[in-house]
Formats: sequence, C-alpha cells, structure tokens
Amino acid sequence: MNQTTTLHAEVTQWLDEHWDPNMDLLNWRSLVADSGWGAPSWPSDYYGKDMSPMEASIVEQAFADYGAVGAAQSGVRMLAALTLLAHGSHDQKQKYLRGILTGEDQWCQLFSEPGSGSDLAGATTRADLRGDEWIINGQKVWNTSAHHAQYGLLLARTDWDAPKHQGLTYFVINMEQPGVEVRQLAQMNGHASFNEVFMTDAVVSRDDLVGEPGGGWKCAMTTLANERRSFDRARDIGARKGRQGKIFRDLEEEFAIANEPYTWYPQRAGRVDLILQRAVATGAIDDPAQRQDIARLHIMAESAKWTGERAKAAAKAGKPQGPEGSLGKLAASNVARLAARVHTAISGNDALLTGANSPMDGVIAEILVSTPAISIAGGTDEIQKNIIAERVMGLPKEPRVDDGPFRDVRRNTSGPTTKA
Amino acid sequence: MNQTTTLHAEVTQWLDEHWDPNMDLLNWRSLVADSGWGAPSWPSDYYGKDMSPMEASIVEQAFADYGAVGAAQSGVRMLAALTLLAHGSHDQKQKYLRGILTGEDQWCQLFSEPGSGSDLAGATTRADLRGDEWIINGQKVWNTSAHHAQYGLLLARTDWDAPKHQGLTYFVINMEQPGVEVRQLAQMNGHASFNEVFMTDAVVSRDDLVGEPGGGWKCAMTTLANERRSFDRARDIGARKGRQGKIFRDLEEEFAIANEPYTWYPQRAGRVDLILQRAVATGAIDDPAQRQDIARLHIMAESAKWTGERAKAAAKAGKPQGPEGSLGKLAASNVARLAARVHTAISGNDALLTGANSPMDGVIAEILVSTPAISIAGGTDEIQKNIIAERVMGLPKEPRVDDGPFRDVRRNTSGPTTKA
Amino acid sequence: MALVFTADQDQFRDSIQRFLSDQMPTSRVRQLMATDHGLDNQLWRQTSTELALTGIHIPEHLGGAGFGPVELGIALEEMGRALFCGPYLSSAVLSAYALLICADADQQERWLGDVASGERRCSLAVTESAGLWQNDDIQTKATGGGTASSLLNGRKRFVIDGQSADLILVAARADDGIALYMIDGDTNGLTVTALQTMDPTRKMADIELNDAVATKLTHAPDHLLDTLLNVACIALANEMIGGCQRLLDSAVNYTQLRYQFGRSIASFQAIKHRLADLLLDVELSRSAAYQAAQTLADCSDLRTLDEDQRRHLTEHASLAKAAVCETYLQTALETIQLHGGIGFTWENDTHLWFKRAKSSEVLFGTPAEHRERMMTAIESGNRSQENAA
Amino acid sequence: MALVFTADQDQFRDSIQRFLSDQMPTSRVRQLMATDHGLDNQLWRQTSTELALTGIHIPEHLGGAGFGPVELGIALEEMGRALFCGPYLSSAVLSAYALLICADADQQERWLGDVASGERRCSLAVTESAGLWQNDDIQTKATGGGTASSLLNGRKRFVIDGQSADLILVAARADDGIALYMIDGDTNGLTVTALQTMDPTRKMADIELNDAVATKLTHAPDHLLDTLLNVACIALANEMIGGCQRLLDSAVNYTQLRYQFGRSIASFQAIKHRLADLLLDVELSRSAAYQAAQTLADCSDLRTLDEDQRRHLTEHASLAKAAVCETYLQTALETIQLHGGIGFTWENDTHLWFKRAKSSEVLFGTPAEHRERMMTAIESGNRSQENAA
Repeated sequence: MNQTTTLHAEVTQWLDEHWDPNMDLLNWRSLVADSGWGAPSWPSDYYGKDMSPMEASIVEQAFADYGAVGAAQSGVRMLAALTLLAHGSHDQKQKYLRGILTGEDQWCQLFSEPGSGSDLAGATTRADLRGDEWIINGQKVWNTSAHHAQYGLLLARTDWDAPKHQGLTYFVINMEQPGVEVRQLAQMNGHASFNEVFMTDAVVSRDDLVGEPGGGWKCAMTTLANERRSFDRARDIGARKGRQGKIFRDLEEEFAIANEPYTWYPQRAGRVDLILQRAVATGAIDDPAQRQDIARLHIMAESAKWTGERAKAAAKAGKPQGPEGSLGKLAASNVARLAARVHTAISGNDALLTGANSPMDGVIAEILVSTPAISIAGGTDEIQKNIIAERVMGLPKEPRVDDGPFRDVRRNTSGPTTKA
Repeated sequence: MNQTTTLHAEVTQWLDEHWDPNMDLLNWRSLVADSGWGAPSWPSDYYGKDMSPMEASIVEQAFADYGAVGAAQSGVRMLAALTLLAHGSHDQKQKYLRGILTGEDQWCQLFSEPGSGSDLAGATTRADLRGDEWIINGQKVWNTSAHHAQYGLLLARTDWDAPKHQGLTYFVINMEQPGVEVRQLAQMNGHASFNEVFMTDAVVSRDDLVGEPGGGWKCAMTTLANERRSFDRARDIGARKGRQGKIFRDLEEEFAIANEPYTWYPQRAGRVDLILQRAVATGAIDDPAQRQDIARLHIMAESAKWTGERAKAAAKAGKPQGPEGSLGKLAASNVARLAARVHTAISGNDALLTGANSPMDGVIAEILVSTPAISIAGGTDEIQKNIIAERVMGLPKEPRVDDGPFRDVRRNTSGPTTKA
Repeated sequence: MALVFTADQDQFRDSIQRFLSDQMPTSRVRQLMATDHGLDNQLWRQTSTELALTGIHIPEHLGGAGFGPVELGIALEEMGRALFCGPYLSSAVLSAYALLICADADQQERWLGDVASGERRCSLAVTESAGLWQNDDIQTKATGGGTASSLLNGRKRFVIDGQSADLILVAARADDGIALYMIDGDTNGLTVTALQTMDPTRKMADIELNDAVATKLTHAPDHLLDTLLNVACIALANEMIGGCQRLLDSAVNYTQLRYQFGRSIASFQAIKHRLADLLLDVELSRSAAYQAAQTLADCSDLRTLDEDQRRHLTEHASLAKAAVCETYLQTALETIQLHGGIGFTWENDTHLWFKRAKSSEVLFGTPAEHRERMMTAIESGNRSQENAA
Repeated sequence: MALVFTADQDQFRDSIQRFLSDQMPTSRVRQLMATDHGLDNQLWRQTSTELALTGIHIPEHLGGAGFGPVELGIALEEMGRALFCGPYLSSAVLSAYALLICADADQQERWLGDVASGERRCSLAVTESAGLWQNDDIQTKATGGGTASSLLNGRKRFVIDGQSADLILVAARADDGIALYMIDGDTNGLTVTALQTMDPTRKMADIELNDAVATKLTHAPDHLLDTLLNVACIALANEMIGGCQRLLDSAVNYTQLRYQFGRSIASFQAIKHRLADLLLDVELSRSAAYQAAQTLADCSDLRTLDEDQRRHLTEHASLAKAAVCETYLQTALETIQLHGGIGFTWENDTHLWFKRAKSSEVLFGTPAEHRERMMTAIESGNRSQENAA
C-alpha cells in the first residue's frame, strides 16, 4: 500500500512538473516516452522503467487520476512494440519503440493473404534475399489502417522446402515505398475497415528481419497473442473527452482516425440494447409470437454476458481457465445473428429500407447488413469451434495433409482474387 | 397391351384351377413356388419364368386382382434371394430359394457389429477355415427377426492382411446351431425390434460361402441395395385383410409376427397427422406462439412430402435422379424431431406422463421416446449427410486413414459392449 | 402438382437461362442497381418482345403466350437466379394478374396488351402500412367516378418500380368497397418518392395521391386483395428459389476451389454437412414454391374462386412464401460465411443475393405473418370439413 | 452474481460428488426407478444426516446448516448429474422453502426441523391443471379452520413424490385468499394415485382431497405462488445443469473411444463442431442457472420481497428454467445421436437422462410459458423505471 502511494505520488509530482494541456500531442508524448513513464513495464534500456505490471498499472492510474495523456498505446503499434520487445534486435528496439510511444509512427499487420485466411501459416508472399536486401512479392489482405501506416509487420515465406510453419520469416517493412500499394477494401455494408496490400519487388533491409530466418511463425504468435489486449485499450480513452487544450484536440483527431474503421462495429454485434425500445415503438411487443423471439434473444444475450463475467471472475480469482473463457466469440456470433433476425421481424416492411429511410436513421439497416461479419472477422466461427473442440474439450485433431515441404502442399494456386 | 391381357388371363386361369383359400398357407405357396408364378422374373431354373420386371408386375397384378396370396416376399428373405440369385452357386440357389418363396424359412442379416455401425466394412467377426468348415466367432447386432430366423446372411472377415473391404467374405449361416446365440435388444422406448447375435465357434459349411473368398463386400452391397425395395413390400399386404379362409388366417399370423418389431414405427416418425387434432383438444391452437411452431412443422412436413413426390415422378418420367431423391431420410429425421417438440409443447404438463396416463393412451409418450431413433436407424443422419455431400453434391471425400491392411487399422479393440 | 417439368418446359428454362447469363451478368446488375430506375430499356424490350417473357401467362387473344403459372414460375426462378433488373415482378406479373382479374374486356384491351408486350410498364400499389394486404389497411379513398374517372387521395408505400412506371394500379376504398384504380404515371396529383432500399436491384417508391384522376377497374371480386397477395407470394417464392440455387451453387463451387490446410475446404466434414443441410432446405423450399405455382395453375378463374380453391391457394401461397424466404436468407448467410472474409466484401457478388434475400424476407409480409395466415386457412378448411361431415 | 465458487464450495461439491458416485451409480438408479417410491431409506438417511444435504439452506436455529441457495444449487447440480433418486427436490427444497416462507415459528418448530433432518418427507401440491403456478389455477377449497384445522376439497396433479410423503403441503383457496395447508400423508379423505411418468427416476402422483383435515400455514404473503414457482424453477435449473454436464461428458468420452473408418469419431469435424456448440449451450445455461441461484440468495426475506426483488427473481428464474431445460433436451438428443444405435438401447444409460430432460422440459411450465413470464417481468421493470424517471 505504502509503495503504491509512493509511486502514485512520484508520478503525480512528475506530472505537476511537466504536464501542459496546451502542448501539442507529439511533443508531450516525446517527453513521456523519454521519461520512461509512458511504458514503465518496459526495460529501462528502451523507454521503460523495468517495473512489474502491477506497478505499471499504478502509473497508468496516476496519469488517469491526473487527467494527463499517456503514451500512444492503441492499435497495431502496441502489437509491434510487444513483438519487437520479445523478438527484436537491440537496433530494432532502438529504432522503432520511441516512434510507437510518441504516436509518430503508425503500424499495420501484414499476415493474412487472399489464399490463407484461417490457415495463416499457408502464406505465399515471398521474401528473397538479394544482396543486403529482402525483395518482397505478394499480396496481403485484411490490413486495418494500412493506408495510414508507416511500418508493417510482415510475415513472408523464405523457405519453400521447409514444412509450412518453418519456412516463414518475420520482417518490419517500410510501407512508404514504391513497391507497396495499399487499397481500401469496400465491404458489403458500405464501410471499408480493411485494406489490401500489394507488394511488388518491395524492399526490406536485412536489419529489419525480426528474430531468426524461418522463425516467423513464433514471432507472429506473439503478435496474435497480444492482439485482443491492445485492441481493448483503444476504446477506453473516450473518458478524457471534453477536456480543454490543444493536446486533447490532437488526441481526439487521433482517435477519430483510429476508430473510423470501427464505427459500424456496434451494429455488427446486433444491437440487442435497441430491441425492447424498437419492439415498443412498432407494437411488436404486443405480439405473443414475437415476444418469444425477443425472449430467446434476451436469454442468449444475458447468458453470454454472465458467462463472460464468470470467465473474468475466475481469472481474477486465479482459478484455472474453464471452458467459459473460450466461448465468448462464438456466443457473440450467435447473439448477433439472432438479434438481426429479431430486428427484422420487429421492423416488418421497414426492414426493406436503408440509409435515411431505414428506422433510426439507418441504424437498423446497418445492423442487418453488418451482422454477417461477426462470425468471420478475427477467426471464423468454424475456427473457433475447432479451437474449442481441440484445445478446450481435448478432442483429437483431424488427420493432417499439409505437413510435408510447403512446396508440395496443395493450395490456392494464385489465391482467389477478391472477385471470387 | 394384348400381351398384357394374355398374360393376365393366363395367370387368372391358373388361379382358377389352383386357388383355394382353405388350403394352408405353406401348401399353397409350395404350389405357387413350383409353378413359377411366385417369382416370374427369376430364372426358370430356379422357380421363375425368365420374365421381364414388366411382365412380373402383370403377374403380381393378376394375383392381386384375383385376391390370391402370392409367394412369401417380405423382409430379409427377399434380400437373401436376390443376393443368392446374383452371387450364389447353383447348389445354393437350389437349396435356399424354394424355402424363401414358400415362407418356410426366415432369414436375417448379420452385417452390423457393435464396433462397426456406420463403418460396416470394419467388421471384425472372424471366419477361419478348419477342414471343410468355417469356424465363426464374433458378435453381430441390429439383426431384425434373428430370433425367428433359420438362416443368416453373414459378413465375416477371412483375411486380416487385406484392406478392409477386401478381407470380408459372405456366408449363409444356419442359425439353429449351438454356437449361435440370439438375444433381443431392449430399446429405451420399451420395444425390442432388434437382436444381438453371438457366434462362438459357430460352424458354416464350405458350400455356404457365397461368391468368392474376399468378395463379401460386393455381395453385401447387393443385399443393401435391395434393402429398401423389399421392406416396402411388407406393408402393402394389409389390403387383403378381412378375406376369409385358413390361408388368410395363416397370413395374418405371419404378418403379425413379421410386423411386431415395427408397431412403434409410426410414432418414431413423429405423428404429424395428430398435431392439429391435439392442438384443438388442448387449446394450443389458440396460442399464437404455438401456432407458429405448428405452422413450421406443417410447412416442413408438406414440403418433404412434395419433395418425395417430385422424386418419384422424376423417376417415373425417366429423368435422371435429382437431389430430391436422396433427401427423404434426412427430411424425415427433421420432421420427426420437430414433431416431437411440437407434441411436447401442445401437451404441456401431460408430456410428463407415459403409458395409460399419457394422452391418447400412451401414443404421445411413445412419440417422445421414439423419435430419437429415426435419425439413427438405417444409416445415421451423419452418414446421410456424407452421402448427400459426396455423391449428390460431388464434394471431395475426406483424407482416409483406414486403407492399409486391416490388421493395422485403428478400431474399437473389443467393440464397446451395449453397456457403453 | 406439376411434379416434374416437361421437355418443353426444360427447354424454355434453358433459353431464359442462356439469355440472362449473356445479358444480365453481375457486372450488368451492378451497373443497373446504381441507377435510379434499375432498368435497361433495350434489355427490357428484348425480354418482352424477343423472349416474350412479359406475356407468358397472358391468354393469346390478349396478346400473350397463353401459358400458365408454372411457366411463369420458371421465368421468375431464372430471373431470381440472375437478379434480373427490371419491372418484371411489378408489371408483367403483379399488374398483369391484377388486370386479368379486375379489368373488363375494354380495359384489358386498353392496357393489358401493352403490359403483356412490355410496351407500357405498370406498378401495383396496395400496401399502406401493414405487411399483409388486408382490407383494413386500405385508407386511400376513391371518390366521384361512376364509369369514367375517380379521384384518389391517400398514400401508398413500397410500390415496386413506382418511379419508372407508366401506369399505376392503386387499391382504394370507395363507398361500395375496395377496388383497383388505374392512374397514369405522369398524372397530376401523383407524387412519387423513390425509397432507399436495402436491395438496390429492386426499386421501390412511396406515392402520394392528391385528387389524382383514376379509372376504376370494373371487377372487384370478394377477397380481391387476398388473391392478389397470393399471386404475389407465389411469384416471389419462385423468384426466390432461383436465388437460393444460385447461392448454393456458388457456395459449393467456392468451397471446392478454396484450399486451406492443404485441403479443399469442401472436404472438411463440418462444411460438407452444412452444405447437405442447405441442399435439403433448398429442395424442400423448391417443392413448396413449385406446388404453390401448381395450385395457382389449378385455379381456372381467379375472379370466381370457390371457397375450397381460395383456401388452398392461400395455404400454399403463404406456406411457400414463409418457407422459401427463410431458406433464402439462411442460404445467403451460409454462403457469406463459407466464403469467409471475402464473402463480406463489396466486390464479391454474394451480398447482391443476400440483400435480395433480406428484403424478400419481409416483402409482402414476414414469414411469421404468413405462417399465421396459412394456419387460418388450414383451420377454415378443417372447420368446413367438420361442417360437411 | 456468485461468479466463481469459493474453495469451501468446491470442496463441498467434491464431497457430494464422491458420495453420489459411490452410492448412486446408474445400476442403483435403475433399481430404484423400478420401485414404486423410487427411494432407498438408508441412503436417504445418509444423505440427510451424514451429509446433511437436506438442511443446507435451513437456518441453523431451525436445525439446518445455514447456507443459502448457492450451496443448495451445488447439491442440486450434483444430484442432477447422478440422477439421485429420492424426495430431495420435493421435500428438502420445495417443501422446506414453503415452510420457511409460510410457517410461523410454532409451525416451523413442528415440521421444519423434521424436514431439514430428513426425518419426515414432505411434498408440495400446487398444480391442478396449468403449467405455471397461478392463482387462477387453484380451485381446491379450504373451509372451516380458524387457527386449528381446515377441511380441504379438490384435486392436485403432478405432486412430486406424493406417494411416499409423510406430509403434504397443499395450496388451497379460502375466502380470504390462497394459502398453504399442511396435511398428513395418511390422513382420511386423502387419495393418492401414483402416475406413470416418462421419467421413472422422479415419482409423481395425483391426489384427491375429500374433506381432508389440514392445518393452515400462518403466513400467506402476496405473490406466494409466484415466489414458490421461482424457487422451484431455480432449483430445477441447477439440478438440470448437472444432467447437462453428465450427458456432455458421456458424449465426449464415447466419441473419443469410438473408432470408425480408422479414426476416433471425435476427430470428425462435424462431430467436433457439434460438441463445441453443445459446450457453448451448456456453459451459457450454466451461467443462467448460477445467476438465478445468486438472485435468490440476494433476497434476504422471501416473505417480504419488494417489487424490484420480485421482478428480478421472476425474470431470472424463468430465464434459467427456459434456457436450461431446452439445453438439457438438446444435449440429451445429441448424446443419443452421437452414440448411434447403442444410444437408443435400454442398456445404455443415456436414456435415463434423456427422460429426465424430457420431463423437466415441461415440469413447472413449458419453456414458452417461462419466456412469456420473463418478458412480463422485464416489461414491468421498464414501466416502473419510466414511472420513476
């Protein structure tokens, strides 16, 4: 307790001395990064203070209590930082970590390909060494924010004779070069949350190979394992809204850009919260058959919510992870699908409409055309069920037919284009 | 046309001369079998008249028009006859076919085993040659009427080094011997439609090997291909009910015994026909939510019925088999499952009851405890879906892991006992 | 039931299929759906004159081909498969049927020939608020009139192809009951407001009538709206089944071409079983759609249906609508899912059918409303059987 | 919500599990279910005295262990897993709660101690015809009385363990409303008729009352039947979740042991995905059951619930009942299916749970009735929020 108080006081004192909401955001974050308070759990060699996660959370709390902005920690940039901290060279950490904390650099993830979605390790983007440079050719897809990014976390194949997980290598690629073309990928709901990235003789310096050649899968696992955690952070920050000063204006602009791809995500989840209000508004609430469907949805959504709470409580109590922890994504798909059905039934004829003609200024239509995404994005329902069956329930894996040299594995020859 | 009339007249004349409803059934059928009119499409060497199926159906019609009883053609005995006709030796045909047509002998099928249900070719009942005899050891299951049968159609493994389909041999086994023990297998709905058959050093003469050693799978396919057709026949015959004479009394007794295992089959199918009447009786018909479920069931059942009619009409019109033909069994499972749910909802509290306390003198309870069988018996839903996917839709098979020598194929070591 | 198609019918289907695969590839659908009227005049002329699809079910003496609902169903099925853009459902099907039922000989002469030949495009305006077409929903008033002209006042919603119609048939209420009234698309007092619809391949409009001059159709049989709704549902069901099949085909094709983990994903059992389930759903729904078309074909005269015919028509129309629209949506959802991320993109074609499925789910009434309507029809049958017994 | 069990609670569960796996293997279940009373006196004594399970939730001063609904839920879950045969639900849970709520101190002294100790077995008789326990359903009349004795006349249905009860609590209607009345199991004027039930592990009887002498329980709070139904549903939901888990475990075990086509059938993706779906259903339902137990635990005094507590209790009780009973049946059906033919045999144990699931589906009301009841509770909450705002 006393230690907590001391640390909190120390941070507060530092903020007393340095915090100025009229600074511009980048300057302030440079100060924070260099002070070590931006990422106190990182090593003191690299913008940190060697603190425990517990201590780091006290620092974070002190920033929040003070109402001061911390280091840039949202989105793929944090995945990059954590992967580089785990697997990067000294030079790479020196070169990239500061720009991450200051928010100067944005990052994107270049893992998925048109031909390898669920089967990430089947990537066919190639990296060939030519002198001191790796030459990259191939196509990536589902790259959030790639159109804003300075750097990409790239998984590419360097060895075609090794089994598929062992022929991949992990690189940092500079996105601002002629060989890299980024195109936004329009979705059926009219939004564009992702990009395609085409690499044609793009260049990566030898120094930007992360980890070992052929060791890319291990690095990618580090990135993916941190994926959920760091996305969570991007959302918390709304609390600072409404504060005065240039720094907050800068921050809001940053959030607006960062969150732009996600404006439709609440609709993707099915908007269970709107159901009762809509049912009252249309009179569906008085239809006994519709009440049954509304009730089914309420039961599923509440049970899913409680299951999530049980998982969190078990983790907090230090209990071993039970099955309840792996089910959230699958439950969310089911909830969203059912919610879209119920919203349709409640709306009747009006479910024909879109845009301003659709109820709630288009929100209802956006639910109907967005929910199909939730069972695909971030690992399809099918992949979730494989994981639950094999890792949670311990059921045997299927016979494998892709464990020989990658060269011989059957695959999508050219990768289906988006015109599939 | 003229030919039809002539043939019909010829049969009628023969019946004029021989038919006597006061004969006993066995004597009459002996006469029919020896005349060739009992199985006119069979070869004239074996109780037939070498006629085309079209001609045979005219004969059958003439018997029906006359109101005369024909040869015994129901149940497994017909599967036996057709298999022997296709694969049996001259001596086997001589020995067995007459007893089939006269109804003197009953037959049963000994294919399935506790350890090989969906995967029939995984049979592990063994046949070992000792001198002039095959010695049989193993257990079969799901053997309808085995407790009445004189003969069994046995699939047993004679070669453990061949791949699994090639190590099987087909035999006729005499069921009335000390090494064969038949036990009725009680079901969860209180009926017992099937048997288990235990063979312990049971004996089959060398002469009773059907086809070639190792050629058992081909013979079994013949049996199975005829399975549906011959079961259909067993039901047609109710039309003769009420006719006078000893021969009809004998016939009814035969039917009663033959159909005893199937008395619950109407309930297994879900009794959609009772739904409306029950809904009116309980007042469920006035409940808007229940009406939705009743409607869903009606839609599914009617659509399934029409789909079956489309399949039959296409076959009759000589059109290539479309997908509609393969779907009946799967549709029937879905209908039965939904019907049980609707019956439960309609009955409310009373669905707790069974026997005489259950509505309609137990019929409702029998539906509820019988419908789970329909998606299992005669090929599980899972197997039906594999067939539809692979044969109808042309989807690729899964990688196989059971194509080496059978000795090395992983299998249920002792076969789970019924105490699973 | 027309359990199996004749060789002529099969040939008829093939010719439409060829035409549409030439003339209405999805690239063309995408162009047309981005336009205001979703319609290509030249293609419409080809459809109506060369292929004579707009008059399939119109008697020959009125300028049609003299076939019936089964052949019309084939055309609709193929249009649904291709996502044909144009006022086929609104004009050639709904309005033509309305004229067959309600117009007298003179009126048929005046309009039906042009509708059958595609010369003029007509829309049918019934709905005001409710999903089902029920008399109670009709608040639009017709006044004055006699034989010549009436004045219409009111609002109609979801008028299919209302923005491109030369003629509009309006269901309105006068003192002597509900009848259909014909107005010109450019008449004074008519305001047409295009709607932003979920499915841009099917255009819709709201219309407002302020003393719009109209001609009353002579015949207004009992249960007129019910009969029109039955026709609409049966047409839609057959159109939808074509879309179901198109989606299923694309799911089957894509999963076979797509390799993951060294295998075609169609070789994974979970995928196979779901495709088998889908096939079952589609075939069952197909039977329902075909049966409904046959039941309509069995009605010799839609103007004078006896109670038994009406009941069967209603039962089968609502059954087919409820069955097929749920299958359609399910097939669309599964097809997206089986395509993975690519299935959610704009460039992939799946969403075009998904949106058609989604809007067809509630067009002419929700599945739940049609299940209830079917139940009522069945009950009335049971009651009349009891009375007869 | 008691999101996570304490170490003590886990230990408590383990001890019950050990006891039941020793004392209530399915061979024992099969013996007991074939008897008239489905009950083993010695085992009942062990359960009630050695393990003190009959008094878990009874205050210590009344002879119980002083725990609450969460611990009771644990016991019920384990009993559901083992298919415990004996009047636990009827006597230790339903009747004990009824006595806690309705009996005055003297009456509690007179009966509750014996019920908590398992010395006497009591059944609760509410239902006459309807599934839900509603005041309108109660036609049984109580006359005379005052403090001493009343006379009961009427019929009660589905009285759990009615045939083996030493005492029966009867809901009856007097001029001043509905209350509970205690009668002796061997009193004159009581006729008990055992029912043939789908699930032979849970015995039920119809009872008839002809001037049966009864003692009125002193307290008859508003919404008494509602509260009792909530307790019953929450108890049943927790019992059922144990059955769900037992079935799921057996499906997982069997599919792993069973080889077809050279592979464990659990390695087939279609099977794996269905097991994953089942696990999801079971875990979601488990959360619903646990939450309902916690909501009951949050009610300090069931005799004087405020409107908010009552509403939450009803919402969560009906939610849990509707959710778990459908999951239970689905899990049972899938477990049979995954066993193949063997799963449909008498010798295989699956049907024992299937029958429990099937009868639990409608016991205390169908899932549809409980969904409706839950909706009504939610709406009343929304209305009162609006009024407050």
